[in-house]
Amino acid sequence: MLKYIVRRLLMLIPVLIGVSILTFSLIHLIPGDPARSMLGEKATEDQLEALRQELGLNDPYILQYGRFLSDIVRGDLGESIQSKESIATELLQKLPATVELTIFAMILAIVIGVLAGVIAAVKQYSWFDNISMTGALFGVSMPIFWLGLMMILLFSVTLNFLPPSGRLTTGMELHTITNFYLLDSILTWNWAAFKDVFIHLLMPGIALGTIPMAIIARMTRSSMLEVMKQDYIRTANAKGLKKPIIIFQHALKNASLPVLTVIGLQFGLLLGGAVLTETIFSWPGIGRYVYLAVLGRDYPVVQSTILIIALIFVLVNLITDILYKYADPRIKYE
Amino acid sequence: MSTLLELKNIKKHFPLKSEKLLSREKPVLKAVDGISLSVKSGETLGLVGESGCGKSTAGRLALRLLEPTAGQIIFKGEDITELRGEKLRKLRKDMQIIFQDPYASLNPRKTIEKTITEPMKIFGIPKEKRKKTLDRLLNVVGLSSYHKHRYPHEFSGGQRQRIGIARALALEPELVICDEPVSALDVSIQAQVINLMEDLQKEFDLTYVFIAHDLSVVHHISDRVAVMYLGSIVEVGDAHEVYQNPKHPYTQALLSAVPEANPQQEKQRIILKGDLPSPANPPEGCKFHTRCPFAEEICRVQKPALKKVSENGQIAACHFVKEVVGPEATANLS
Amino acid sequence: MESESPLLEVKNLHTHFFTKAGVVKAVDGVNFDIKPGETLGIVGESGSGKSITAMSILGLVPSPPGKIVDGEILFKGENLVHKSEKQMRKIRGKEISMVFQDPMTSLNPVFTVEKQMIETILAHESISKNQARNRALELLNLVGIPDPKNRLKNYPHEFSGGMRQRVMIAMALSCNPSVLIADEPTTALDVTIQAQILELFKKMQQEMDMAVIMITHDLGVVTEVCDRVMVMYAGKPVEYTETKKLFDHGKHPYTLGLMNSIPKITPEKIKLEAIEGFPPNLSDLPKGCSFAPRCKHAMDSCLTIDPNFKEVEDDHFVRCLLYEETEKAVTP
Amino acid sequence: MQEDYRKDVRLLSLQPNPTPNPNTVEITKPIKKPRGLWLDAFLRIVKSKTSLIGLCIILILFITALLAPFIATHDPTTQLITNRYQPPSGEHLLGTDELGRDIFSRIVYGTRISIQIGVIAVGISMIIGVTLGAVAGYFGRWIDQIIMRIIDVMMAFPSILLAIALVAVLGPNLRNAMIAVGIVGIPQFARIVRSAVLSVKETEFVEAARSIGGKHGRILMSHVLPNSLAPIIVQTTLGIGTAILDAAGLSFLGLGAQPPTPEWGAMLSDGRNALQIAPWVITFPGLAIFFVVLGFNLFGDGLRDALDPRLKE
Amino acid sequence: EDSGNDTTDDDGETTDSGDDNGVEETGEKKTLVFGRGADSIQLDPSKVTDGESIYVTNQIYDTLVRYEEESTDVKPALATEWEPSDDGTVWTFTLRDDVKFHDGTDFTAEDVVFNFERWATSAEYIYYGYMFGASEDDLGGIIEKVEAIGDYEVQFTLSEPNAPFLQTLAMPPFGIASPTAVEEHGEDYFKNPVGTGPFVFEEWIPDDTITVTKNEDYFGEVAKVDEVVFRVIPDNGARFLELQSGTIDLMMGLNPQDIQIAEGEENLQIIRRPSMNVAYMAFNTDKEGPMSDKLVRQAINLAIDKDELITLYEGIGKAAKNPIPPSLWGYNDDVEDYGYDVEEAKALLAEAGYADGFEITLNTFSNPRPYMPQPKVTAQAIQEMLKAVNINVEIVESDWDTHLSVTENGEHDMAFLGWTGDNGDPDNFMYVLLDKDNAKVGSAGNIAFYKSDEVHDLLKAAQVEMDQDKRTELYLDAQELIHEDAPWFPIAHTTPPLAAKSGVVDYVPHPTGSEPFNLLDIQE
Ligand SMILES: Nc1ncnc2c1ncn2[C@@H]1O[C@H](COP(=O)(O)OP(=O)(O)OP(=O)(O)O)[C@@H](O)[C@H]1O
Ligand SMILES: Nc1ncnc2c1ncn2[C@@H]1O[C@H](COP(=O)(O)OP(=O)(O)OP(=O)(O)O)[C@@H](O)[C@H]1O
Ligand SMILES: [Mg+2]
Ligand SMILES: [Mg+2]
Repeated sequence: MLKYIVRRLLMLIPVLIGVSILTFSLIHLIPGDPARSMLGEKATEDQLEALRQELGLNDPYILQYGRFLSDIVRGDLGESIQSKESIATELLQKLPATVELTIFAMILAIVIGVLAGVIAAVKQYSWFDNISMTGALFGVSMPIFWLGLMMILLFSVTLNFLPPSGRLTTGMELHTITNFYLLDSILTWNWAAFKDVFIHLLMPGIALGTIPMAIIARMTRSSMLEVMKQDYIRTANAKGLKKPIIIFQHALKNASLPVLTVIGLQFGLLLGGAVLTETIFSWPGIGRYVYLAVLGRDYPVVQSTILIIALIFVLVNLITDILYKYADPRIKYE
Repeated sequence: MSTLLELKNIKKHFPLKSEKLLSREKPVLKAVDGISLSVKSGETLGLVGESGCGKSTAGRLALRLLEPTAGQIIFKGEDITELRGEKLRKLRKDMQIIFQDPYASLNPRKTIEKTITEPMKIFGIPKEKRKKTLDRLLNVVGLSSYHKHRYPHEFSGGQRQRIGIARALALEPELVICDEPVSALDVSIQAQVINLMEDLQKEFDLTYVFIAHDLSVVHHISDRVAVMYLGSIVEVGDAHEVYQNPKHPYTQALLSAVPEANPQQEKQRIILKGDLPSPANPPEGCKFHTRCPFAEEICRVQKPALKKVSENGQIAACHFVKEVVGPEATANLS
Repeated sequence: MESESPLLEVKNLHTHFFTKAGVVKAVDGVNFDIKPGETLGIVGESGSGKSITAMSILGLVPSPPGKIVDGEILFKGENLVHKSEKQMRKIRGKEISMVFQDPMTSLNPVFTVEKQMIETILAHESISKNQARNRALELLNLVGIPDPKNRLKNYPHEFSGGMRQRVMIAMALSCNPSVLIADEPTTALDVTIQAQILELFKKMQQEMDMAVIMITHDLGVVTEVCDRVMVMYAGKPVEYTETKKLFDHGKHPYTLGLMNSIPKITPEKIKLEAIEGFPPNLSDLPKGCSFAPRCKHAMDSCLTIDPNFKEVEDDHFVRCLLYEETEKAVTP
Repeated sequence: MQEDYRKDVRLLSLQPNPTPNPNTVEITKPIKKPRGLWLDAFLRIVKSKTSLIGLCIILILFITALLAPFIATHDPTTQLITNRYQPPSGEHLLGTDELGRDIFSRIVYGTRISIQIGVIAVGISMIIGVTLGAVAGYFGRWIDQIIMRIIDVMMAFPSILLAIALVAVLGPNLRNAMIAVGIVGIPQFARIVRSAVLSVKETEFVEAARSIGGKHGRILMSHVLPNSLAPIIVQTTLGIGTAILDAAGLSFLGLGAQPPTPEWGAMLSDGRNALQIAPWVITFPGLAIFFVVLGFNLFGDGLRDALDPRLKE
Repeated sequence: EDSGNDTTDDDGETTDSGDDNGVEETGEKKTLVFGRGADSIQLDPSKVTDGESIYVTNQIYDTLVRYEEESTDVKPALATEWEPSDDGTVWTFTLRDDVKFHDGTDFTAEDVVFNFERWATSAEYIYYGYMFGASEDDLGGIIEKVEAIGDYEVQFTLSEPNAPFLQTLAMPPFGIASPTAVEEHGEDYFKNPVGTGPFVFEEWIPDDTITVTKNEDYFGEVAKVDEVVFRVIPDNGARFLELQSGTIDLMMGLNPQDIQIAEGEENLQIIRRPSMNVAYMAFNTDKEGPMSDKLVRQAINLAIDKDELITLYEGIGKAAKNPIPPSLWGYNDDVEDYGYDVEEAKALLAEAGYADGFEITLNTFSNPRPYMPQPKVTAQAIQEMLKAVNINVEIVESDWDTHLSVTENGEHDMAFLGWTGDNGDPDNFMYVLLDKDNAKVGSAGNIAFYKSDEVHDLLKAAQVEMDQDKRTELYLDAQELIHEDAPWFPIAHTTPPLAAKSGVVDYVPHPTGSEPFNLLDIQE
């Protein structure tokens, strides 16, 4: 098992190198100048040149890339051109915001999605099946940025009972430890903040969770249907086991295998793909951070952050695979 | 009778996924582990053995559909082991294969006509001739020519098997490898196909290598029989002789295990203990020793060679069978 | 033995599938009974309704589309057809248990053998987990699995096909059922392993006074283990008698055709006599006798009259016009 | 003993039926008319209510695009600044936008853009993805390794950021947004096709094709790919929906269609400022996106079922 | 206290966390939450140019002189008096002697020297270089030396007279930092700012909030609120929603569409910042083709209905005819705008040989700027209007950085851009935006690449002239010439709106874009 993990980790290296090359080439191909971007329209050519020199932007690309790579290898994510802040520090702030939102969204998606999928499969062709699967189709067809706006329109503008943006009401005292606000509020036993954070998570969480929820529900249903046809379910029935045991133990455990993969994939996708949601709900997360960095030609930020996102993505998938192993004893990892 | 096909000490080792991180020694699955066989023009050679013992692999090797790991294949006196590209394709004209699964062996997206005429098209036979041959083939395998525009899914298993046979015969091959052509069929249909194949053999002067695990079918159709166990041949000989007077303990056990549809006949059964060992990790010495009721120390350490065990050229590989020295001693081995 | 009343009695069973393509008459008038300690073989081609007959007994016919439309299944005098799902669950695995064809897929791959065996026992008997485990151990021993203590902890994929089938059998036996239905238990296995399993069946039968229904398409298997045989064709029984009688004096043309089409290991080679044509489509059966279109002896009346299942000799039932005196008189 | 029952047979065969050529097999029940596989699938789709709805939405989309000038009540780009932010009314069915343009007419013309996006973007993903996937799956070994590592890299790169970066590189306009969305969709296709090819490659009919001397190209094109078509078609249909969504997302960020193109995502983005005073400006384009994507999803879903080989009798 | 908030929150706090971290006390505390669109980049004002950074540093730092509350006239701040030499090259400032930095150290003349010398060491100090003409070889620019001639007296020696010098010193970038803190924090000084201003830096959570608290010892007017929180809410609409729901008190960057809503709501008010900016569409006069033809440029000026265009500003913009805003001295009100005359425009085009019109691109940017709240919409309106004279406009919208780089490199035909004045001097508009010195491809402020020698001479003369009346004359003339050559289509001068709760009083926004918050107050 350990060997398997080590081997998989080694296999990540070429992928991450590929990602870094792709990022590096793309960001350098984008027209625009980080120096200008940082100094603004008022800087003189001399100042720009000096800054470019200082940032090493005039060096050959190979050299710049090599420098980036060697820094990364040494664990140095670099410094933002724009803010001069160490990227690692900034990520410690923003990553938790995105991860918290993603986890929240995924929990919503998994709980509702799996439950709906199982019930729909067990009661195939029932009204619940029809409604939930139609709902799931609606979910995957929904432009989430639009859904977000509509929710804001309804819940914030019209009804005024959910905050339209941010993670926490200004003025709400919260001592941050991990920057996962929900966790922090629990750790500091701050119930008011917990409630506030939770309320702030609701709308973006739903917006972000809609698509995975729909996908998980559909996947669970079809996987359950498939499994329910299997011989071993027939065996379980022939043994006279009770129905809930058959459904929630025998069937669901097998059916969860493909769902698990989907969950892993979606989780990874959400982490890097929350740009739109974060934009609409003014969520100070990593998606928006890179997006702004792309617009601001903040090369180091884009390079390092995308690499980190990619790393998380592949790690999440690795973890999914390992979980798979626990769920499915047939798969052997040597 | 001249020798049409000869396999000399042929081996096929499939690589397995490496267990160790960086080990030199790649684990392999020894599907076929050094078999030698000769097939004479016009005869039917039966190849029997338990599931996974390497029958199909041997058949595919003979056709060069798989690359042998070691050994030599001689067809019509020519060494075809190293043939490649165009030459190999030319060879296909003379040797064909019929598959076990009548469902998987026909392209579901092609009409019967296309499936049967494809080989002729590949070998540049003019359209007119193709048409004529098609009609004739359909007739001999017992299908009507109005069937030709239909798709495989419109046929039953037995009919599909006939289509597969027609395709194999389209190029008028000399050798046909039949890989369990009747195993998937119901008994009543099985007889139809066996009869058809016997008729065709006469009509087209075919040589068959008939692979099956059903001993009675093999007995029925074969002139000679070869018995395989775990990638090796344990006994070869005239069909009657082998069935009447099996020399190798495995052949004996195999024959005794066949439940016969005849309540009168009380048989002395040899029940083998245990299961077929894995070809990835075959036993040392005689591969059969783990299940052999007569195994002794020598069987565990020394691999028995095939030797002539009767006057009529029956050969077997067992330490405890007496060798008969005669004029034909090496005829089947060389 | 003769006087014993039947343990399980199937009367005029009709199980149909209501599909979009039409009604599939998978089981269409099956009659048989079985006494304790007796082994009944059911043989027939693929799709002739053998499995559905078994599933009907256990109330496991997938519904919809399947439905038992007529007939009775009397088990110890009670009609199972009218039992509720809940009541049936008490019977399944406890009174009547089943072994399926494919040992590779019939065990749940994600649970250990231990869990699967124990849960069966616990589902029907109120004993402790430990007792259940001990019972499981005993059973594995009984079916001849070496080192059962350690094997209990294994997952199904760590067993070979033959071993899995043994586990399946052990599981089926775990509550001492009075009827064991084995649906082609050896079809997926190699001959040498099949021999082992058949041996095991014989042993079980001797040790437990259990009625066994052995479904197979291999007449050889029937010969080995069955006391009585029912031959099915297109959802209907065509012949039903003692095994020995069937082999000695088979009567139905289909039975005979079946016997003739199997190659025998005999010194002289006899050309096989194949039954021409193909089994009919169950949702669109031909009029008259279902076998008539393939029958060498079919008469004109066969194409219009569906024969009855009649006892033509003592304890020998056949469904064929050739044996119906009245019909013979009608046909010129 | 065997002799015995054979005797029986002879006895019975006193009155044999005249059988025609014993070798000729008739199909027991003649099939009404030999239907092609595709016709079969089509009939199945039409039978399913949901996929029929999907098909209808798609048809409506195409008809609207085709007849846009006749359906639209106004010119989609004509402005009347003094008439901006008019709520829906008889004159302007869905109201007017920030420049006083008729939203209904813009949505109607927007169908053309959506079709363009769907077809071109998915075309790009499909052609490249199918080629990569098929080559990787069929030839295997190092070719597979290389292609799949590239695909891995693309997968690991957060897709929306990849699209954003690509548009930033190429310059923000509709064409480039379509290219970016197309490129982002490649891995999906490649993986689906690869796994389909891998399983088809192992089938006996492919082996049969090899055994009759078929060349790689021929086997790939006439045996392997046609049998991997079902997932490709399904992915294409579903992909169109996704592509429309993705492109709308890019336009929403200002990286897609350029004004005054009536692209729905761009309309949404432009209408955002008026969320409070004129909610209809964002409501309707959003609904339009939603319905069209829903249409493709419904249809794709139906296709998936219809083309599922396991469902075939 | 800020009551009237979300009531549920208040309940929650009082019941659940009454005992810890003193919510009751914060209830007493007056906090102003200021909503804005982006975070500050650095809190060292000398290194940044973005308004978001300046907004905060303006609270923390003081400059030698400050602008008057509503104009760019200067008043004493850290310096109480100043005296230029007759030739305008030597300036002597007398400093306050009662000022302490937030870190407790005393403020002296040496500290001023320290700051100026620091700024003259590197090109990073953007505004310094830009305002004082630093170059790569001479980082000091026109400031030759800065000396402390007493504990509280400092003297500047310039290499040439500089008319706007004093006004320039009032710019927030020249806030005086504590040398002790600068040395202590080194690289990290930008996140640990220490000045003398009315507020003390407290905390910075990137992309979220920056908190500053009242400086009780401020030498000027001590702040009325205890604390100001600058909160980032990127989306304009969302920010306004937050204001509506009461979680912020004051915001900038309002969607024009939301103005009427705010005006309709009782507890909200709109506050307009006096205008000191210009939005324009520049014609790339350098490019071959129609744009190089004056007649075409004039025709375009005639073909656009500016009044209608201005309605898109939803009441926050006034039509522009000159490069400088009317609030600035030197504004030439005698220039008569081209007016809207399609026929005349067509005639001019015909004269120029473009009777059949032509195709052209218009580069614009995606994010709203203070001088142009709806660039995309404005572009579309112009596109539609120019259709009438057969000019087919293709709009190219890019993000801000790309837009800057495209326009600097002269890749555009026509492009939107704008300018916000830094120091209230016309030079800061005219020279930067329209002098041929600044028409260098690659770093152009003059993106029309307008190269008029006459204008150049006038602007250069105005730079070294110290007499404001004479300078006014020069600028008036230059505006005439520019109007005639029409390198731009001037669009608007805006009064960027802010929205606040009605309780926010005495808030006077400054034309330069930021102001200290020590005067404003929150009432119930
Ligand atoms: N392509 C392959 N890669 C790896 N292993 C293979 C491959 N093909 C066959 N094997 C293995 O080689 C062994 C022999 O397989 P083969 O198919 O020749 O057996 P067989 O005798 O034909 O069995 P069956 O009766 O089940 O068809 C098996 O253990 C099988 O798993
Ligand atoms: N769910 C179902 N829907 C429709 N028809 C069905 C269904 N299940 C079974 N059938 C049909 O019922 C008939 C009898 O099936 P059954 O499984 O009993 O055959 P069998 O005799 O066991 O065959 P085999 O030897 O292949 O196992 C078949 O023709 C089959 O097509
Ligand atoms: Mg095989
Ligand atoms: Mg069955």
